[in-house]
Amino acid sequence: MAQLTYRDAVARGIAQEMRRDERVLLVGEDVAGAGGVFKTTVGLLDEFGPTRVVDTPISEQAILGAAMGAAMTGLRPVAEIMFSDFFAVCWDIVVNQIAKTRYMTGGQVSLPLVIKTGNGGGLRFGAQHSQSIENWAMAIPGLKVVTPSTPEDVVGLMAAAIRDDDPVIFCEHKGLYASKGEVPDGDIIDSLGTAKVRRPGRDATILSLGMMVPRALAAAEALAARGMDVEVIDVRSLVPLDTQTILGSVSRTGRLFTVEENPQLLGWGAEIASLASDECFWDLDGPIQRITTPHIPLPSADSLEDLVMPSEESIATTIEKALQS
Amino acid sequence: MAQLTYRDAVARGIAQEMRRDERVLLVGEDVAGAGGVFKTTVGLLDEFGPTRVVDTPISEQAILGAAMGAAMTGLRPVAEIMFSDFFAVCWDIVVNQIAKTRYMTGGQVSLPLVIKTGNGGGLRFGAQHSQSIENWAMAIPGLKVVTPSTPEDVVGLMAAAIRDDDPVIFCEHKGLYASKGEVPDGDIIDSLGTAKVRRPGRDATILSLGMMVPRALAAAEALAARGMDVEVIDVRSLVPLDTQTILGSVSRTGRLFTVEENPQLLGWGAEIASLASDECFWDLDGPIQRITTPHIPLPSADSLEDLVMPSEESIATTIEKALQS
Amino acid sequence: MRSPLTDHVYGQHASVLPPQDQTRHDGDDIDLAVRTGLYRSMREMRVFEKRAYDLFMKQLVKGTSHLSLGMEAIAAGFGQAMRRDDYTFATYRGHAHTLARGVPMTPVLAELLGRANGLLGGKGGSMHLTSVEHGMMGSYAIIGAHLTIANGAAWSAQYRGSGQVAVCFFGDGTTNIGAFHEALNYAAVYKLPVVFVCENNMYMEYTSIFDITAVERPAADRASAYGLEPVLIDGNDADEVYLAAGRALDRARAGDGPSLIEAVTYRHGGHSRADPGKYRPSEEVEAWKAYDPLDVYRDRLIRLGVSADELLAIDAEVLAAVDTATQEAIAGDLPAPESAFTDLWADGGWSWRN
Amino acid sequence: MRSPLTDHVYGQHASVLPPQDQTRHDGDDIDLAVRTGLYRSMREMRVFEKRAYDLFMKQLVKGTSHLSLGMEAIAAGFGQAMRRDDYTFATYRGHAHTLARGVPMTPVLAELLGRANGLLGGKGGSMHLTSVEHGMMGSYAIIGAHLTIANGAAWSAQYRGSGQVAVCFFGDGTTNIGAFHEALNYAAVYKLPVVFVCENNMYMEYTSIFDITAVERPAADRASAYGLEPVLIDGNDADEVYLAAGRALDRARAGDGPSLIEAVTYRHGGHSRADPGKYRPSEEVEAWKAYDPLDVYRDRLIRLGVSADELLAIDAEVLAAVDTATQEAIAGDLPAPESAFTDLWADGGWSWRN
Ligand SMILES: Cc1ncc(C[n+]2csc(CCOP(=O)(O)OP(=O)(O)O)c2C)c(N)n1
Ligand SMILES: Cc1ncc(C[n+]2csc(CCOP(=O)(O)OP(=O)(O)O)c2C)c(N)n1
Ligand SMILES: [Mg+2]
Ligand SMILES: [Mg+2]
Repeated sequence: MAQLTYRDAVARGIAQEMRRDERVLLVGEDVAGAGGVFKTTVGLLDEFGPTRVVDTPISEQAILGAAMGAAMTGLRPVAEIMFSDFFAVCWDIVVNQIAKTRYMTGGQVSLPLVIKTGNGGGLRFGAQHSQSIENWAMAIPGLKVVTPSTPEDVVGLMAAAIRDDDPVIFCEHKGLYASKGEVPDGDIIDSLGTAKVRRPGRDATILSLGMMVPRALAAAEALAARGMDVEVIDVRSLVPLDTQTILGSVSRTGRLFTVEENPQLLGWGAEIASLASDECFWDLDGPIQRITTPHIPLPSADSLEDLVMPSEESIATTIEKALQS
Repeated sequence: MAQLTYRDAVARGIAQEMRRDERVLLVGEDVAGAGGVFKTTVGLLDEFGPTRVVDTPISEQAILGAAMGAAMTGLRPVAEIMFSDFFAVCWDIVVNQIAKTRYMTGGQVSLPLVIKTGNGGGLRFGAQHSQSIENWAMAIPGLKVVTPSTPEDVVGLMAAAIRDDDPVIFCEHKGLYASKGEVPDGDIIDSLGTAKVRRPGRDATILSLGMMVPRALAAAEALAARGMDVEVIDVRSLVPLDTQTILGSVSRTGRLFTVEENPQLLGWGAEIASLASDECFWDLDGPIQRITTPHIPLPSADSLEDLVMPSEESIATTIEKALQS
Repeated sequence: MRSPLTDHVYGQHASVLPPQDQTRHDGDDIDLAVRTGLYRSMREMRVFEKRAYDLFMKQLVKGTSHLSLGMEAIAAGFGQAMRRDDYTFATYRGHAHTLARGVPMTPVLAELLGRANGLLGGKGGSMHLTSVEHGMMGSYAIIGAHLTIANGAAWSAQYRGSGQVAVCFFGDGTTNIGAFHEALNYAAVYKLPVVFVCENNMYMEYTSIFDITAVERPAADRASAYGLEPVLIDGNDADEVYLAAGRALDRARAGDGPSLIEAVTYRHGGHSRADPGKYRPSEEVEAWKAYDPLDVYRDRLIRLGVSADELLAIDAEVLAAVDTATQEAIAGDLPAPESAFTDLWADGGWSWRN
Repeated sequence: MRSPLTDHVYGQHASVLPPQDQTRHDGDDIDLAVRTGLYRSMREMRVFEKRAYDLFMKQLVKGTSHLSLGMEAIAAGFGQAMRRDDYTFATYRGHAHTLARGVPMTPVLAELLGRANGLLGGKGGSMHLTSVEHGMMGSYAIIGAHLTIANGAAWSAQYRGSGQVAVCFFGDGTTNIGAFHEALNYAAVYKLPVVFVCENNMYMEYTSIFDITAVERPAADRASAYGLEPVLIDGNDADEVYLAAGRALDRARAGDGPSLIEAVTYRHGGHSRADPGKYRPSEEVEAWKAYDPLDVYRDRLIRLGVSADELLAIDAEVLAAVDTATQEAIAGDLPAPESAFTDLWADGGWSWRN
């Protein structure tokens, strides 16, 4: 058991799988020599050498195309898209090629690949380097999408993603890279498609993801001090979605709140809200409420960025108001 | 008053505005000499000449970048992305540049531009040429998004989009191009952000968009014959969203169904369902149900494509079952 | 009228005419067996696609479809030169490239008809023909993407040391999209065993390539931007293609990196099913129809001593094969409804939830 | 060690050293007033950016930031050569280009500090500096996009017949992304009045451009792919830049279309705030620091008879201006909370519903 940063956990998860399986390669901008601009791939070049850890030109389409072609022909590449915002320059390869090819070819082509990416806000990087794009990927049939919130989950979900025979979008939250947590020794293999109850509770269900998980937990503690016992679920995996854990909780508590970092319209919570309003309708005791960034780009100034993203306070206040009305 | 096809209505709407305002230009692949691959821009080259109607290389990023730069500097371009699936090759220009620039620059930059595109399925074009991508755009703050369902709306919404000082994604449904409708003579100027009740009803609200509108209407007629009086709303504009019309209807009828052509996860209906489950919670008499294409890419074979898209029958059956349970 | 070598003045698109001398390659050192193979292969493509066109007219082929009538020499030349385990990456205009790899006609035609016995079970259609077991790694319908994907297959071959080469076909219009540039640079940097083949038929959909491209030769004039030699070949002469293919494949297999070949050709028909192709000057169309790769090749074989009977026998065999495929395709069942819900994921299913 | 003209062997990245002779441009026909203007402009950039760096260290500048210390001659040379109403398109490394257009220092620095008196009211930050009234049409943080957007401004100028030119700055690493290729071809096809300026500082973020590019000169070696002349200049000599800028701007204004200029330079520091820049050989860094564009230029002005006092006076004025800007920026209020909800739409608001 060791204390590890979220950032180091990324490299550990990849190294664990590269040691086991020489078909696993890593490719991306500055991932080799520099160990990644977020230092999430430090040490991999040294351990696995330049044929398995490859620095590339600034050519996101070429990077993901290379990952796809390699996956089609027997390898299991991990590709990095440095900031998730840059998916926009290679979205075709992701949504039209990688996501659809197995289906379109009647199952002839396997695409065991992982695209890891630095996602999310809070670092004052401005509107083009701070987006939470899980929802972009969730909307596309054929992509699996995970967002870990702890170092242990990073290792285990990375391993699960690499071992999975389908393409996985692996969203690392930039705002969590410096965070630390206990990580057990030895290999860790988690499962895609599983949510985790981080804090059990009876009065309401809060769904959260990525950097919103610690905020939701802190809000839950604040609410507990005010007599409200809320359950906090770390959704972790948007596709596959653990509807059993999620909707089971909603049915038990009768109230659903989502805490989403993304701009409101069509954040992941919209889908879960719509599911709950269908499948848990008779169990609901009150409106479903989503706590999101308003539907605006993220401003760069620290004071403004903090203002618009869901915070411990805004989460607690919204839920308290809702539960008491 | 004349019968016009949806396809001809596109050219008419653009021509109406090009006549009025010489800052309006049209640019895209095969839009000039060929009149568009879907024949939606026939006659414009002849009337307005090659400096205002421009054929381009296959360079979607360059096309939209040109539109953006022109809009920033005093023009009002209309750009075509031939199939909406191709947004994936130029998504950066749309979501990171066009959508965010006014906000990021503190309002210094205006982007009065329209991106028109052939959207949707039903033509057996397969998974890479049949997508309904309204939800991709709706998720991005800074984009307006409209999808007309009738020739008259095409003309009026095109005019409104061109006159609007913000970027508008104008989704033309490929499956409706050949459809006909009465269109009044003279200039037509509609309003963005307005839904239309296509058929009033008391028992439930059906929201539909694009090619799903005629199907929802047909289903409503079938349901009427079976004693169920459902209201059919043509959402038309996803951003801005006419929540007054939509949620007002839901509050009145107590039941909400969406009919969406897109794959399920994070289709536009998810957002509206989540809004209704919050704001109309106490008015709802039963679960909110979404009728969508399942979360799969569209298959190309006619029999399979017909099977997976919402049809008059599947809509009517789902609603009947829900209302009677 | 001008040859591919004259300068282009933008906005003044003039016709490019085919070469005059059809005997140039008579003396090339190519086995006669290979040569009859080339002929047979082109014949298959031709008859198959004409049949597909007829079936369109009868509304049996659904959706869209893009024929390469007139462009067969490129697919055939590469098909004969490639190793069995090499990889092909093609576009929506991929019927010929699929047949060139030995994929049987029935499943290809059945796919066009949307039948259960289609190559992709009816889920891909004409624009996505793929047969992994034949090295046919897919037909891609969004311009540019597959150049980057071909790189990936080449990277994999390089890493595995398999000696395989990825061959990627695309059109003239494709040279102006960003992915082309990224793919070429990427391939050159890592010396990937990939051959990029630009089938320059001088039109994107309905627009002349000369009107929307900054250079005269859309691929060859870009080669130096990637440190590559320009290679411009006659794409209507199967022998010229076959030899150029061999050189590029050898180079790739030797570890010397990618090639970019521009093969000048012409499509006899419109861009796709919907297009009568009227935007092209009729004398241009006529000149190129007169330089039909099948005629060029038939005449050469005759000059080289192959008997007319032997060629007629091939023609008859091909026709019979296409007839059989037609019957089998038409007799195919519609896909089972459940098949719409298979093979999104590796577990065979489509479920996104538990 | 090699000069920009020697060949590169991939995987063996060697240092590129600056030219030796600093007197080459002494005799150029440039007004002394322009020359002192060039000096002043570079000095402003230098002192401003050093101050920004100090404020980082004091945690007053938030987020990230990319300095162009060592690269000032390019921004200054173009800034002096451009017409008042020409358009600048820059990258996240855009402080110098913003100042070059006459944008006052206070709002620029205040923007870096996230203050209400910032150029963008605190909503854009260091990577998005924009001042439309000064022709500074934006700083763009996603590689490649702004080349296509600059085309649009040039298209608009061409259509309006305004005689304006769009000048677009970007780095060496940017030449490998797809948008570069699309933008260059597009500009050439329509003969747009746009000047593309590659600031080749020989590194993308932390990777040498030589290791991931198929040609030796990332921009100049690509010019012919767009029918353009290769233009390779010394980006550390403000006179060379100024003259090259003038030629390209004239060409664009004359209707002769785009230019692609590769200006070789070097950044003194790391890629961004987070980067100590340790991946570069120290002798390379030292050699380039010794070829500092400010020193080069100061020495030249002295040789041309400008007195040391005059230069010191400029230095003092610049320092005073930076000091004032620092005070004003630090004194700036935090943005009003409501301002987060303004200017998404042309109506000034952000509402997506009624
Ligand atoms: C990104 C993208 N843009 C546009 C299209 C529409 N489109 C399909 S084929 C085609 C023309 C391609 O021309 P070329 O590369 O010369 O190939 P050809 O069809 O002549 O074989 C176009 C524009 C597309 N499929 N993908
Ligand atoms: C599409 C995209 N990919 C990657 C990045 C991350 N990134 C920011 S700057 C940079 C290096 C750019 O190098 P160059 O073009 O040489 O400009 P320089 O920073 O040297 O001025 C990279 C890779 C980005 N911003 N956008
Ligand atoms: Mg072509
Ligand atoms: Mg650089």
